[in-house]
Amino acid sequence: MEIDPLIFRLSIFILSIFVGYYVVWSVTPSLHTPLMSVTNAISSVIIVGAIIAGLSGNSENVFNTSSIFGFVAIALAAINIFGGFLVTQRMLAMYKKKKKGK
Amino acid sequence: MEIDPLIFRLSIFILSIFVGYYVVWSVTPSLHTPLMSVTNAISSVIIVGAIIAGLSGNSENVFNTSSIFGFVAIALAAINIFGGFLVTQRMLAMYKKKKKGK
Amino acid sequence: MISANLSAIFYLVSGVLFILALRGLSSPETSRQGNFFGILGMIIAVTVTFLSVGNFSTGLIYVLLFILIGGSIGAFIAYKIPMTAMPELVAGFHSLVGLAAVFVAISAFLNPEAFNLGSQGNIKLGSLIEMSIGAAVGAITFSGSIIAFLKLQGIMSGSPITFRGQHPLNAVILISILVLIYYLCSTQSSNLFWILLAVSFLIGFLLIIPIGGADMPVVISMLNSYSGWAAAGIGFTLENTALIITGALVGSSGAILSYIMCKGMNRSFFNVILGGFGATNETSATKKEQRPVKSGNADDAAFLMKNASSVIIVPGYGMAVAQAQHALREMVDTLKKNDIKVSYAIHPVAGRMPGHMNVLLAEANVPYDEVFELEEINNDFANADVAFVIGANDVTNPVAKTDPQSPIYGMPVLDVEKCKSVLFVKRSLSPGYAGIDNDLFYKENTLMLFADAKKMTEDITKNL
Amino acid sequence: MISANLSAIFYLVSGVLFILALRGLSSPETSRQGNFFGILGMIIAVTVTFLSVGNFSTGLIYVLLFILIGGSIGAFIAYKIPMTAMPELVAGFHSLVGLAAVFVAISAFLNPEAFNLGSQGNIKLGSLIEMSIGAAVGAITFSGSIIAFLKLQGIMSGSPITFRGQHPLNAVILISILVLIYYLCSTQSSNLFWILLAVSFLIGFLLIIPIGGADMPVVISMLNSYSGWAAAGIGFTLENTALIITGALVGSSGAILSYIMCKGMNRSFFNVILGGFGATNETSATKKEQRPVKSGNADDAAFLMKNASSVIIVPGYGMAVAQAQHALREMVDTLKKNDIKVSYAIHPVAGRMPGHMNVLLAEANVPYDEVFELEEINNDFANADVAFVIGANDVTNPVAKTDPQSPIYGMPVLDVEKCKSVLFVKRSLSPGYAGIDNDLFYKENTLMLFADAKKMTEDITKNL
Ligand SMILES: NC(=O)c1ccc[n+]([C@@H]2O[C@H](COP(=O)([O-])OP(=O)(O)OC[C@H]3O[C@@H](n4cnc5c(N)ncnc54)[C@H](OP(=O)(O)O)[C@@H]3O)[C@@H](O)[C@H]2O)c1
Ligand SMILES: NC(=O)c1ccc[n+]([C@@H]2O[C@H](COP(=O)([O-])OP(=O)(O)OC[C@H]3O[C@@H](n4cnc5c(N)ncnc54)[C@H](OP(=O)(O)O)[C@@H]3O)[C@@H](O)[C@H]2O)c1
Repeated sequence: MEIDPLIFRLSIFILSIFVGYYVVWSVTPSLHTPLMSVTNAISSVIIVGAIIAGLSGNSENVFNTSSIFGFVAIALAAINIFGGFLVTQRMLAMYKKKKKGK
Repeated sequence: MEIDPLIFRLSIFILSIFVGYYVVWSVTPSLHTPLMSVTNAISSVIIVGAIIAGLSGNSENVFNTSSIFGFVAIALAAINIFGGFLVTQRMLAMYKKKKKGK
Repeated sequence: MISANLSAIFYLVSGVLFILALRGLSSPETSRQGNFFGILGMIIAVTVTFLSVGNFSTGLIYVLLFILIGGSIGAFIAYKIPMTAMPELVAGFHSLVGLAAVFVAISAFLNPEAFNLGSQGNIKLGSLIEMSIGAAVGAITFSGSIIAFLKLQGIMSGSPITFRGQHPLNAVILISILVLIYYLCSTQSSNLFWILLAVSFLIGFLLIIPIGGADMPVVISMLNSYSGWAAAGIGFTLENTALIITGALVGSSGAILSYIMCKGMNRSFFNVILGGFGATNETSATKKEQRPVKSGNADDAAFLMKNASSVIIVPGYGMAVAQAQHALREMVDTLKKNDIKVSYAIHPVAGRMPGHMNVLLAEANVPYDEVFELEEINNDFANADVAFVIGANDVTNPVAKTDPQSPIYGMPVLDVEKCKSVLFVKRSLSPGYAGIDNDLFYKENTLMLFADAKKMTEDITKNL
Repeated sequence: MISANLSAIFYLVSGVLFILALRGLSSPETSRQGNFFGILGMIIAVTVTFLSVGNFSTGLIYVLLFILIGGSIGAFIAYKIPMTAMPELVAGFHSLVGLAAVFVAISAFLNPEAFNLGSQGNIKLGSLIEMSIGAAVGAITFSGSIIAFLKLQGIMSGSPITFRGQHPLNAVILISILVLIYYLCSTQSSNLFWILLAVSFLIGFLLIIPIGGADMPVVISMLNSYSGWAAAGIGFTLENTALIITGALVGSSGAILSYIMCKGMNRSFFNVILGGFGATNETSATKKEQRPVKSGNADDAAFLMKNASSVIIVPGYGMAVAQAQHALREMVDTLKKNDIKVSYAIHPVAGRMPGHMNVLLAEANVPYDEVFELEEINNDFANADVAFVIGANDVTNPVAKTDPQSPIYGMPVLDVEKCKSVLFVKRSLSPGYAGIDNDLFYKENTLMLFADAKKMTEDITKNL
C-alpha cells in the first residue's frame, strides 16, 4: 500500500506549475527584465547536484572524472547565482517612487 | 534515506495553499456567491473517507458502529455534493452577456 | 482493486480538476466549464475510492443507496431554493460538511483498521492528532454553521447574545480542547474522544451566538475556511491527495472572502469575531434629530428619470429583501426603450454576502456587462443624471469619507451624491446594517421614495 | 549529516522562498524583499546539501573554492555590465545554467553511487530517463544560448542563416535524439551518452541560427523555459524538491514571457521559432517611395515643447542603442520646471526584451509612477500636445491598425498620431525591427528630428 515517491514528486511538480503560472502572470510588466535575471539565478539551484558530485570523491582522491565535472558545474552555477542575484539587486535598486519632497 | 511521505503531503498542502490563494483572488467579484457554493461542493470530497468507512463491514455484517457513521456521512456529503454543484450550475446559467441582437 | 499508486494518481487528477473548477470562476464565460471540471473531479474521486477499497460486498449497495438519498435531497434543495436564500443555504451546507467530517473521524476512530491507521486503542500517533484536530474543527464548523443558519433564516433572533464573562469562558473552553487533544493522544481513551466532540460542538455554538445576524456572512466564510482545514486534516489522516489539495483550496477561499468582506466594511476580522456589533450602535441610531426630507412618489421618480440621459442603479440589501430584481429589470428595460443609458453599480459589500447583488441581477437576466464594480463606475456618478438607490444605504453613506468617528470611516463608498439627483427607495428613514444615519437623505438633490422596493419599482414602470 | 527527512523539509522551504522571490516582483516596492528571499532560499539549499552529504573531506575546500571563483566572476560581471547589455547578459547566463545541468548529468552518469541512483552501467531506469532528458535539454539550452548571445553581442551577424532542407534536417536530428535516449536507456552504454550530448549541442546550434538577431528575446525566454524544465528533470533524478519547484517556476516564467512577447508582436510562436524573419522583409523596406517629410532641428523641437502643456515620451529601441535615457531624464526635468506635464508611455514590446525600457528609465532615476503601460495611457494621447518619440518606430506604426496585409497587423500600438504634434527622434527614415515603413513620418503633424537620440535630446535641453 506504499505510494511511490515519484507520484508525490509529480504532484509537487504539477502544483508548482500552477503556482508558477499565477505568480509570473502577477509580475508587473515593468519588472519583466528583473524577472528574467532572477529566474536565471534561482534555476542555478542545480548547484545542489554539482555539490553532491563535487563531494563524491574521498579524502585521498578528491578528483575523479565525476567530481571534476561537479567542480566545473559548481563554478558555472556560482557565476549565475552571484551574477543573477546581484544584477537583479542592482536593477531593483533603481526602481524608485517619485520623491515626496518634489 | 527514504523520505517520510508526510513531508511530501506537507509540500503538496503548502503548494496547494499558494494555488488556492492565487486562484481565489483571480475569481471575479461578481462570482463570489457561486464561489462559496462550489467550494462547499468540492469540500465534500470528504465523502471518500465516508465511503471507506461505509465499506469497512464484511458481507455478513454490513452494519457496525463504524460503518453506520460512514453511511450517515455519505448521505450528508452527498446532499452537499449534489446540492452544491447543482445550485452553482443554476446560478452560473443565469450569468449572460448582453444579447447581440438587441 | 487498483494499486495505491494508480489511485494516488487519480486523486491528484481530481485535485487538479478542483483547481480548474475554481479557476473557471475568473470569468462568467469559463465558469460553467469550471463547474463541469469540479463535477468530473468528484466523480473520479468517488470512483477511485470504490475501486481502491475493492470490497464489493453488500456494503456497496448501501453506499450507493445513501448517495442516492443524499443526492436527491441535495438536488431537490438546489432546484427549489430561491436565489435570495443563498446565504442561508451556504450556511446550511457548511454545517453538513462539518458534520460529515466529524462522522468520518468517528468511523476512523472506531475502526482504524479499515483506514490503515493501526488498531483500536492503538492508533498511529500522527493519525490520531490529525484525526482529533479534524474532528474538533468539524464539530465547531457544524454547530457554528447551524447557529448562522438559524440567525439568517430568522428562526433565531439576529441580535447578538452576550453575557458577562463570555470571552474568558470561550478562552477556557478553547484551551480545554487543546488539553483534551493532548490527553486523547497519549491515552487513546474513547471517552476523551466523545468529550472532545461534545466540547467542540459547544464552543462552536458559544463562539457564534454573540455575533450579530448581519455579521453572519463573515462568519459563514470563516466557517467555510474552517471546513477546508478540517478536510485537509482528514486528508492527512487518510493520506489522500485530493482531500489535501481541496482542503487547502477551500481553506484559502474562505479566508480570502472573509478578508474581502472585512476590508469592504473597513472592520477588522477580530472586531467581527468578538461580536456584539449591531447591539452597541442602536443607541446612536435612536438619537437622530428630526431633519426635513423631501419625499416623493412613483410619479415624481418617473418624471425625473424620463428626463435623464443616464441613470445609475445602486442596488442593496433592501432589493434582496423585497425580491425586487425582476421588477427592477423591467423598469430598466422601459428606460432603455426611451434611449436612456442605464448601468448598475455594485459595491463590494452590498447585500449580505459577497456577490449577492450580482447573483440576483443575473437571476433577473441583467446582462453582466451592464453591471460594474465600485472602482469601474465611481467616477461616472459625476456625469450621470439620476442615481436610483434601491434598498441600499450604508454603501452610499458619505460619512465614511468625512467623519473619522464613524464606525464605517474609511470604507469605500459609492459617490451617488455627485449625481444631479438621487432617488432613495426604502421603507423608512431607519438606518441600514451599520446602524448609522445617512446624511444623504436630507440633501437638496435627494428624493426619498418611501415604499417597499418591489412595489415602488413596479409603480414607477407604470408611470414611465 | 542530517536526515533525509530534515533536508527534504529544508528543500521545501527553499522552494517556497523562491516562490516568494518571484511573488515579490508583483510590485517595485516588494521586489527587493523578494530578491532577498531568493538569496535566502539559495543559501538554505546549498547549506542543506553540504549537511546532507556530510562528507567534509578535502573535497569541501575545493567546493568552496569553486564557489568563490564562480561567485567572484559573477559578482564582477553583475557590477560591470551596463544596463543596455541586459539581453546579452541574460543569454550568456542561460548558457551557463544549461552547461551546468549537462555537467551534473555527466557526473551522475559517471558516478551514480554518489547520487543513490544505482551503480555504473546499472542505473535505475527512471533516473536514467530523467537524466538523459535533463542532459539533452541542458545541452540545447547551452548551445542555443551561446548563439543568441553572439547574435545579440554583434559578434555574429544578426541576419538569419538559412539553407535548403534546414527544417527537415532539424526534424531528423530531433527524432534521432529520441532514438538515442531510447537506446541509451536500454543499453546503458556510455558511448551513446556522449553521442547524445554531442547531437544535442548540435541541434541547439542549428535551431537558433535561422532565427534573426532581433527575434533573440523570444528565443532567450524560450531557452529560459527550457532551462527550467531541464532543472526539473535533474530535480526528479536527484529527488530534490527545491529543484523540482524551481524548475517548474522557471519553466512557466520563460513560457509566459515568450507568449507575452509573441502576442505583443502579434506573431505566432512557431513563426518566430521556424525563423527567417527579418530576411524576407528587406525587399519591402527597399521599395519605399520618396515622399516628402518635414524635418526639424533641436530648436524647433524645443519651441514646440516649451509651448505645450503636456508631453508624452515614447521611448523605443533607439533610446537603448544611443544610451539616451539619462539625457532624456534631464530634458524632462527641464520641461517639468516649466510646468509642463510629462509622462512616459511604454509599449509591451518596446525595445528588445520585456521590460527593457522600464529598466533603462529606472536607471536614469525616472520615478516609476510617471511611467505608464500602453492600456493605461493610450487614451491620453488625444489630449496631449506633443508626443516625443525617441528611438521607437514599430510600436507607433498605425499600419498595425489599418492594413491587414502588414506583418504587424493586429499588434496593439501607441496612438501617438492623435497628439497635436509628433516628434520623431531617429537617425534616418529607415524602418525598425519589423522592416516596414512607417506612414507617420509623412504626416502633417509630424516633425522628424534626424540625429542620434542622445545628441538630439541634449541639444533640445540646451534650447529649452
Ligand atoms: N455583502 C456582504 O458580503 C456583507 C457582509 C457582511 C455585512 N455587510 C454589510 O451590509 C451592508 C450592505 O449595505 P447595503 O447598502 O446593501 O444595505 P444596508 O445598508 O443594510 O441598507 C439596506 C436598506 O434597505 C432597506 N430595505 C430593507 N427592506 C426593504 C424593502 N423591502 N424595500 C425597500 N427597502 C428595504 C432598509 O431601509 P428601510 O428599513 O428603511 O426600508 C435598509 O436601510 C453594509 O453595511 C455591509 O458592511 C455586507
Ligand atoms: N521588447 C521585446 O520584448 C521585443 C522582443 C522581440 C522583438 N521586439 C520587437 O522590437 C520592436 C520594438 O519596437 P521599437 O519601436 O522599440 O523599435 P524599432 O521599431 O525596432 O525601431 C527602433 C528605431 O530606433 C532608431 N534608432 C536606432 N538607433 C538609434 C540611435 N542611436 N538614435 C536614434 N534612433 C535610433 C532606428 O531608426 P534609425 O535607424 O533611423 O535611427 C529604428 O527605427 C518591435 O517591432 C517588437 O516587435 C521586441
